[in-house]
Amino acid sequence: MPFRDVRADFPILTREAREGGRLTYLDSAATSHQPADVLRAQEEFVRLHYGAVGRGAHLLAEEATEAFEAARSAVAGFVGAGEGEIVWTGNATAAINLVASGMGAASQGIGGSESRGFALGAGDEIVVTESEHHANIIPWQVLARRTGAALRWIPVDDVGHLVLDGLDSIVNERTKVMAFQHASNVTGLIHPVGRLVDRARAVGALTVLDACQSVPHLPVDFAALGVDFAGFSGHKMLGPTGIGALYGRRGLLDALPPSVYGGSTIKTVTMTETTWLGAPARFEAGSQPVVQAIGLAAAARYLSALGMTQVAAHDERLANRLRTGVSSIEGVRLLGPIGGGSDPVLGLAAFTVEGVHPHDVGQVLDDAGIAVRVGHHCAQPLHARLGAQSSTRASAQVYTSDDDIDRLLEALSGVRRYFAPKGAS
Amino acid sequence: MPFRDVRADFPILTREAREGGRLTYLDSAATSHQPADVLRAQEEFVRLHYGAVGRGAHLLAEEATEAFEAARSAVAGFVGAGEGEIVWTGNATAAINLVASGMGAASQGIGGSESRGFALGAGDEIVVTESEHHANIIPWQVLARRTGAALRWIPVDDVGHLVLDGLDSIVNERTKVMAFQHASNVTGLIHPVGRLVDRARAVGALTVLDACQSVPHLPVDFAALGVDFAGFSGHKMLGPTGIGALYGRRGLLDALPPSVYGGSTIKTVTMTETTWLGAPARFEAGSQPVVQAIGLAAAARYLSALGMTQVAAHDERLANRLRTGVSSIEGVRLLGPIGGGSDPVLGLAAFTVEGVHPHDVGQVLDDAGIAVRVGHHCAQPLHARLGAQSSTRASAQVYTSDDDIDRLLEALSGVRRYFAPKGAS
Amino acid sequence: MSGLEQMYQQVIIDHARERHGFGLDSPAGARIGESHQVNPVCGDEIRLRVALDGERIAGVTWEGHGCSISQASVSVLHDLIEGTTLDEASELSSAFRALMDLRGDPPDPEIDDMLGDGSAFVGVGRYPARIKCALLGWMALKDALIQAQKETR
Amino acid sequence: MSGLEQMYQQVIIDHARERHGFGLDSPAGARIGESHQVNPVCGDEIRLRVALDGERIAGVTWEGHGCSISQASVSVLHDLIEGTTLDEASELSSAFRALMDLRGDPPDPEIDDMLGDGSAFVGVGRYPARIKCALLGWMALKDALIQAQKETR
Ligand SMILES: Cc1ncc(COP(=O)(O)O)c(C=O)c1O
Ligand SMILES: Cc1ncc(COP(=O)(O)O)c(C=O)c1O
Repeated sequence: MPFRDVRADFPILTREAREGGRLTYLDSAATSHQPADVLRAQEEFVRLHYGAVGRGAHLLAEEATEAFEAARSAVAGFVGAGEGEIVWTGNATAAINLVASGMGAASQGIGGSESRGFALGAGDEIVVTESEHHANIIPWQVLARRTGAALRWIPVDDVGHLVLDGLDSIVNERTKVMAFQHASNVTGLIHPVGRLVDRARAVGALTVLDACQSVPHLPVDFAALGVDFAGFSGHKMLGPTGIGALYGRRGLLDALPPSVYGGSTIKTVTMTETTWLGAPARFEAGSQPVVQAIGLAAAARYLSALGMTQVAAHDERLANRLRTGVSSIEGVRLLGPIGGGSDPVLGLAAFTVEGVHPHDVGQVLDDAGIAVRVGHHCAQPLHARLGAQSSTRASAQVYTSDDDIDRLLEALSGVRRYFAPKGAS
Repeated sequence: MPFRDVRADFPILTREAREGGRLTYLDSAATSHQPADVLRAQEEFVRLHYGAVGRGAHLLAEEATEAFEAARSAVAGFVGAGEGEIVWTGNATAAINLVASGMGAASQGIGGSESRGFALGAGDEIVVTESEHHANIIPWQVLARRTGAALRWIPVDDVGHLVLDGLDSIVNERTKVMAFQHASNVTGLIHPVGRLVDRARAVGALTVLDACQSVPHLPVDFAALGVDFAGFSGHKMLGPTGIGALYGRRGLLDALPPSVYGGSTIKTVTMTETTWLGAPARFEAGSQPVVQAIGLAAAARYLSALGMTQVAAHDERLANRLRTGVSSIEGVRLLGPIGGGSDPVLGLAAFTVEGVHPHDVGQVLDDAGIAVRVGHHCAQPLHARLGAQSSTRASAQVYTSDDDIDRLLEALSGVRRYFAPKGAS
Repeated sequence: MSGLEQMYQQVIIDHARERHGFGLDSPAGARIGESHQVNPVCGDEIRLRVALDGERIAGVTWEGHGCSISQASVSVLHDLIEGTTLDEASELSSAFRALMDLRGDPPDPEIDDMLGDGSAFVGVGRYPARIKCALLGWMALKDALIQAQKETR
Repeated sequence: MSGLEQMYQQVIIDHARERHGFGLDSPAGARIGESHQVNPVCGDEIRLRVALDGERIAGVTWEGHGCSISQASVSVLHDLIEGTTLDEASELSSAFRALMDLRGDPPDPEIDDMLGDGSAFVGVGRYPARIKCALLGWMALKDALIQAQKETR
């Protein structure tokens, strides 16, 4: 164990599974649970310090504003962002959309001359990868449609690795923006961000990183990675639902036009004309997820206290146990490589079971108290590329133990037998 | 009292004010506090039933999904909405933006032929009022800019009432959408929704209601009001931060194109093509504010238990005490009419004090333990129209008592003296 | 019997394997209606075709892929619906939906009789997330019948 | 002394009323720089103009409206900055900002001396929401000086 057994910090893990007995929660890549500390931080704030942020001259408004901005600094520090580089959003999806729709707005002249650098038109290209979550595909499809730009993508090989041979032709002088994930929520693969950023920089393209799966498990420093924008979600990193964040390099964020409009974003408004504030205010229209920001900061503090290097080591160890175990069960196919070492992967495993539909696999596991996710995990193109229509996925977090993995492996070994013709067993 | 003294239900109200003593919270129109019941509902859900909604086959995912959809039904019931007519958003601002940007998307051909009814172009008109919150002005300014449509508005008179004499010329056959507030967060005026809806219907224009200030204080039934869309926020109605909702008539919501794109909104995705689900799913991209939905439903239940008719009566009574009191203090100008009876108003009062800037007014009140809001309350055009650059605002909620109002009135009476030249006092 | 055993009764596993009515067919002379339904969570799809001969549903055939519950459910649907009148089909459809709402409790003997193999799906009612799977074919049926009735012969 | 009394010291209330330097002026021959700053919460605005004569700030004039803290702060700024060199202005500016960070604690005697009437703003530091008001003019000064230095004579 790289750190103490933290299971006791998570109240929900002590509840019973469906048929009684221990709950084995292996659905953390979908959403993670909150430790008691994070719950307490929110509750205490609501009970003692809550008020409108950024506006009031009264005591509660003042305390709430200070706590809210301190939360922003804490989260910024956690991901290597500076002042004014973190915008609160509802989730990672909203963060990525904010960039894409901001570029769409710029392309329609909104944001004026300072936003011109974000405008796209016919002849321009947008690049994504075939491994992306829908949240990092559809916004770019729509942006392409809005602007006449072409959407291109970096393909994936049979195993799930990005094919980088053709990178220089896919990412070229016409490329205006390149959006890609840090790590896959299906194969678990941690992609070579540096290589992609270097190429984007060489051609002057903006980079947008989907860091939804990496921030919860790895030490992440956006400034060091050199990306221009990045998005992540609170609910996957032991934080509350209803909050995520967009990282953006300061100069860029101040010029990107907003695409949601309302209070607290403006300098002046007349019936015909509005002038906007700089970032992050210009993007945070209306009342903010204040309590959730406090909670997300508490989650970042909790993870920092464990140490992200230790968290990553824990994840890597579980990845190995899980992926080796899954791939050695007969009739079970692991999506992606076993990985490890120079082929880094997250602590998750998506797999298919010969002759048994993922829904049915999930149900049998649930009956054994094991919570996994079934479906295409919002990555239909990747599943299609890997020749699976959907899959079952087990995924770990800091509270996951070897024992959890072993329970999964044992139950999974029995799944095919369960659905085999009864005479044959 | 139309209902028992509920102050004890709100933990924060027992904390001390800045210089000690009782906290008089009169900033509820900015944001309201959560009763212990609402906190408990969220906490219990997180501790026992949290999981990914709408996707998993495991026990927690199942329980979370059921609770999440039950919360949607509860909130729908609270505002007279039917199944599939409530979309979760981050706040009221996001709800209004979702309609405006959906129309912008439709105008660019996104959403295909079924969305054509939402498209705008040159020659079309958008109508708002001069009384609106920025959240119901700027999205329409931008939509006008995106589509070439013209933005028009219903003016306000010296007192703050909408001037409806010219309604038939302002809202005409060219009008495609008309957005207006149910009640003003500055004058407190409750506008004649029926009259506006009738005119919009007569010319076939869509209606979008900003119900942010009405839902917390009045019995509201969107179906009965006959509006097409409406937005409101959780944090103003005793619910959590980070959640709001868009109401939309079912047939309309299914045809409005989404403007935020990602997981859980789609039927199928390939690298080049996406097909969307119907409402509400098509608008709820990515992981949702699940815990906040549970909390908002609990807030709706809390208000329903008090009875919205009783809540409205309480608000009306406080409105009278507050507005009569404020307007009778020398050198203090109430924005809007005293109101009451056939000139209905909310339980709030925005005012200016002769010779003293609102910030300074707010500070003196804060020193007396009274929390009010200062500024333009995100309604610069209305303030400009009323000849005030900004104002101080006191606003009530169910936990506000006569005593709170009286404390404000007393402290307010002393404000001018405080800033008078010392020799003169 | 655990919840799991109640859900995966042998008759369901058998139907999922045998898939009665699998393979689209369009008999000449009948009014044809077709529907394509997708379960967005897993991408499971069903394309179901009905052939209407007057008021009678002369044929129900289908294609697609999905979990054992969705596959077995269409297979049973085929057996139940083929040869019934529109009214009977609507009654069966309602009965099946009602079965899902029982959360695993046994249905009235009358309903039990009426649904035949369909009654085996009673256990699905205990798993709200799977009800969608069991209803996928029935949603397709409803839609396909609407399409067929729009057809002029 | 309550927090409120510490903030609204008589010297502040007086400056807010007297508004030294009010009324924009552009002396001939100087390099002129101007800045417009808005407090988005209340819409308070300040337009501040500096006239640079070589390294010396020959004039600081302004217009605008706002709360007593913001008005008094520009008035004091005018008195402190007019006639100083760019370096001295930068030092005064830093000292004033540092004063805000003290959360109401008294500044070093040296700083106290240097800021003169400006030291009266020490009480503002206890009210984070009001620090913005006190700094509005100083932000305008910084920006206006940048503009002025861009001017070729
Ligand atoms: C009338 C009105 N509309 C819209 C809003 C915006 O609400 P929110 O900030 O919760 O999005 C507010 C509150 O600030 C309001 O008072
Ligand atoms: C790789 C990846 N990107 C984006 C998302 C979207 O995150 P959210 O649903 O929190 O917006 C997810 C999670 O579902 C993910 O795994």
